[in-house]
Amino acid sequence: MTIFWFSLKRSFSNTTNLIFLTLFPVGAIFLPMGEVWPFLPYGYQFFGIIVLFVGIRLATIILEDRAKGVVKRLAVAPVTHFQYLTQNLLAFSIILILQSIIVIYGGVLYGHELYHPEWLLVLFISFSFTSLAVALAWISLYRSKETSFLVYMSVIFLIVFLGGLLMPIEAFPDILQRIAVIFPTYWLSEGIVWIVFGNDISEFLLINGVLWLYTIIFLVIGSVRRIN
Amino acid sequence: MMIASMQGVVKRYGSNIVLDYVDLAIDEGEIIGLLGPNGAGKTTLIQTLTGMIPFEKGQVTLFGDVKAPFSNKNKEKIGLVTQEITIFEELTAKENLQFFAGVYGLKGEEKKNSVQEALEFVGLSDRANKMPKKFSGGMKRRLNIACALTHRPRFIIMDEPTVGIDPQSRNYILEAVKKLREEGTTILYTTHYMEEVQAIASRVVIMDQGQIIKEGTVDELIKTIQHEEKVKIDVTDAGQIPLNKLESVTGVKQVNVDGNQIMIISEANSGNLDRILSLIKAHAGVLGIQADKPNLEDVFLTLTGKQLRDKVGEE
Amino acid sequence: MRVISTMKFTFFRMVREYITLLLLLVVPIVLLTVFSFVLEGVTTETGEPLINEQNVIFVLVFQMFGGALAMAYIHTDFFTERKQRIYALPFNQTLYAFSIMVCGIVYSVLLGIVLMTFSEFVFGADWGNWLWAIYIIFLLALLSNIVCLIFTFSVNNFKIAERLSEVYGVGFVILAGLIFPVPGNDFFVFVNTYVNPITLAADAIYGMNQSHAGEAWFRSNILLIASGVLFIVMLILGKRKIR
Amino acid sequence: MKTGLDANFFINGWRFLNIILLIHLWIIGDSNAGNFILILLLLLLASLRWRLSLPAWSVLFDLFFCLLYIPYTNISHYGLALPLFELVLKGKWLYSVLLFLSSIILLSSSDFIFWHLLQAMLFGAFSYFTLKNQHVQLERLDALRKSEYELERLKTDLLKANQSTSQQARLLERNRISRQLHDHLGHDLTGASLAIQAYEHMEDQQKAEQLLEEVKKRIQRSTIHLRETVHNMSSTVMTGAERMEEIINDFHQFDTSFKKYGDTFSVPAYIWSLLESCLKECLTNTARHSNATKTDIDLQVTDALVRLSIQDNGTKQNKKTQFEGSGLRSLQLRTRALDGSLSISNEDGFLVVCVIPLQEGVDRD
Repeated sequence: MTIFWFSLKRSFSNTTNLIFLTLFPVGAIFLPMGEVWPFLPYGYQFFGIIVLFVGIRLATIILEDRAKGVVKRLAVAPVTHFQYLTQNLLAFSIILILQSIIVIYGGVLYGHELYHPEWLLVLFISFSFTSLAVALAWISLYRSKETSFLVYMSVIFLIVFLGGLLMPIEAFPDILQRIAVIFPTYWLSEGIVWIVFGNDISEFLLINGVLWLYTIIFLVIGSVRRIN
Repeated sequence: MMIASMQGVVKRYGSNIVLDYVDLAIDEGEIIGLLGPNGAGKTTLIQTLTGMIPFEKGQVTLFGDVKAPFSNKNKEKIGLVTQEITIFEELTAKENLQFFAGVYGLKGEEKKNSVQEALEFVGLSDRANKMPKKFSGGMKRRLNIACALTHRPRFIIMDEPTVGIDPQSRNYILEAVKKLREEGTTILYTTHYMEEVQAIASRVVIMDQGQIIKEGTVDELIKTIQHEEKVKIDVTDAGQIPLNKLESVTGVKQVNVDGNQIMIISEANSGNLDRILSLIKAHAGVLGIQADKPNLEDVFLTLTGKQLRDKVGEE
Repeated sequence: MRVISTMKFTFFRMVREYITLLLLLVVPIVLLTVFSFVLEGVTTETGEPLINEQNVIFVLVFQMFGGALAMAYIHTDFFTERKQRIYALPFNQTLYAFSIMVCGIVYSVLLGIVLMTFSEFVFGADWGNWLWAIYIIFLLALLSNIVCLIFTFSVNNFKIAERLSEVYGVGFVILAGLIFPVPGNDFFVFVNTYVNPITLAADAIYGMNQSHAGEAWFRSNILLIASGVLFIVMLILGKRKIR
Repeated sequence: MKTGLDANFFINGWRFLNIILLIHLWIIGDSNAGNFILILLLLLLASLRWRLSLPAWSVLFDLFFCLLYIPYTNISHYGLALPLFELVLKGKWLYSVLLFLSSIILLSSSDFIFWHLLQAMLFGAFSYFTLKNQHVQLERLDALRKSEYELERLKTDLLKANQSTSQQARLLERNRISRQLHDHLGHDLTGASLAIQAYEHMEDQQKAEQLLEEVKKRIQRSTIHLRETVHNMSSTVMTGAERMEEIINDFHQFDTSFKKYGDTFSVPAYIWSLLESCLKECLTNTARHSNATKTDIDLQVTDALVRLSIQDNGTKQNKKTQFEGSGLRSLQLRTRALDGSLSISNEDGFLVVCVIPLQEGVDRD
């Protein structure tokens, strides 16, 4: 479990990361409520964006290991690549889960109307894993930390927008409404709509199931070991 | 005892053959200097030998284990010092070592001691709790080496451990390697610095174009390949000396003048120094004579016509 | 003028930063396309197409980040190892720093013009008087460059200066209510009417379009005066850092 | 590292293109969110196949998912192309044909699906054979090189045997020469030398004259004998360094300079033949493929080795024409058979260095 503990330590040792990991989620709690849309306070509607950002920030630790050649060392050490990945991902997911808990619990304390906070937490945790997996797959394409981060920011904006987190999906032209389903963010916004209006639990489970399916697909794609 | 061996190993990237039926055997206690120009396949050899990358054909044996050479049990006995500085900048020196000790399965008291020992070994005990960000290049290199030592490996592979550092740190590292040798550790060492290999290697393996083209001890290699002698003569007034006469002395291949120093290259064993000196003395005073012994650099040049050094400039 | 001969190369350096080109040109074009696609046919209360407004705001938003390039160059040329080389050169260092800033502004404005042309001809956004629009884009680029350089000169850690410049851009984007509506209280109204460069610039362009020339000049002059004041601040701060 | 385009690139490309096709169909078709899950499941299997090599029976999963969705959406009909492709790719002809026929017959699908499935099978078969050929080809190349190396070893042994034979022959020849010299010259010269000694002590003038005449005759005879012996022994063909010089002088396409150092006579004949072909190869190579105007040839012989270096001043040439099109590779093997090395570099002009060690004490005594 050495890799796990050190991964936690490294995630917190950098100031920018600290801001991303603590200030942003806390700030999200205090964002106001929208008038007609979204149905949850802005902070909760946009929490998915923060999760995506945090996901890439954390995943760049793996990219850094690769760029610096630490993976070479680990390839020679008595640990498998699978152990390395799982321990890192475990550390990252714990951070993301803690964040989700803080945001939900803080919101409840603050007095936001969150309808089903417990289900919202489940949804956020599912999406956290999806975000990690997407980030992992994303960094497997890059060698430079800066480039991968900057380009990912633009991509985040697009998928968040097209997935219907920034604007109600009903306002989109028909074809874009259909295309939106392809993005994992669509399922997050669907999940949020369910939290507010839904009552059939199987629908919610389906939404989470899809998020998990995405997680597994992107994990498979991102799990490649690259030495050079 | 045989520590590691490769038999007929073939490695291909696409249609490029990087290792072409390579045979290599490393015995316990040996220090092997692996030399070769850029793209000779040195790094690939190391990567296949440690199981980092798969290979197409052949067999690798580690610690006599033919069936599963890359099992965790065997990996625990290997230490790799990478060419790049592969340490965590955001962790202190000590934490870096703890990380690798932990990955190698050390625990509790044993871990603490071995980390301490590794720090002392590379002379970083007084900086144990400092961030490597603030370290000089040489100190980073030393930490880079220490990270491969915490688990006390029997076989250490060093891929260019002294690239781009100050002479002092380099000496420190060389001394450390010598210490390791005395403890009976087997070492595979790649570098461009011939002096280093000459100073520490018990055997030299020269690679070119994916094949091992020559191996032997430093002395053996130099002896077999020696084909010219270099003499530098400091004189009072080089301008007075008739160079064409010098060039026509039997055995002389080349005469160069640099200021008041004359460099003469002649065939091996030509025994013409007397004649050269008397010729020079007739025209100018001789201040000093210096005969350059051939070194591994010359061996390399003789074998391949390529300089080993030009790679350093690129880095 | 020896410094002038270097400007060509500073400009080359900027043009060849593909990642900046990607972020400041390709990404806005993609986003503009997506937005225009989504908002096709949607109109504001006054009956004007919403894309008009959106496109103008978009191009202006990206000008807010235009200072990053000059900032990075001043940093590498004056605060890293390269510093010694630059100081050893027989030219006026202050002027050289100034030339980098000018290049940054010109480059940023050029990108802005490309985006403007793109949105006008491809999506039919109405920019009104082009010269006026370019003047406003220039003011925004100027301000962004000055602010970024102030950060560079006043904060020792360049990483933090970079983050601050991002806060400047993103912060005003949020204040302008572009991501989510901001509360309509006096404070926010004041900020968005007199302080926020994005809304100032956007209002200046709309004002000219709707022939409220006085209003438009007033907004643009706020930007100009702010740039002037901050320029003096920048000079004072810069004097301490650059000989 | 340069990597040729791999067949696997196209196979994975086909897989993901198919997923994109399904997504496209889904968007223009029913676009029911539930049916999208089928596409995700198929995507999962495709990415698993991209990263790991799954066994053939894993197509059961694809099949199962597609069958599951058949009542709901006709995307699953198109989705059948994926398991079909994988089956053919693994060479399971029977199953694939069964799957193809059953899906055509049972699903009574459109013509378009028929052609889609057919192309999946065709591309699968194509990939199967490509991969197989690629594998066979590489195996063959490896085997070829291996046997080459074994041949080399054999050749080295043969050469060693050859060497000792030539050594024997040389000793015999030397014996013959010494005997011949002894027989023909020794007798006369000894006689002459004795006669001269006697002549010094001779007092009788006439006898002395006679003796001197005798000496003269004997020396004349031995001179003739010597000339005859030498003439009989020396070969008429040029060898060694002379031969190399001749080759070089025959070349007029560009300037050449030839320098030799050391005792070229100590190099045995079998090495000369290699050096000669190396020289010829390089010169023709330069003449044919390079824009060089000058070639420097440098031959050095020391106690321990022979080193031939050939350097031209051509600007960088096309690597292909050099390494693959030339006989240098075979020369490299031949040098290695002699325990030597031949290295090629084209960083600064074209440079070939051939080094062959001389066995001490065997060839020179």
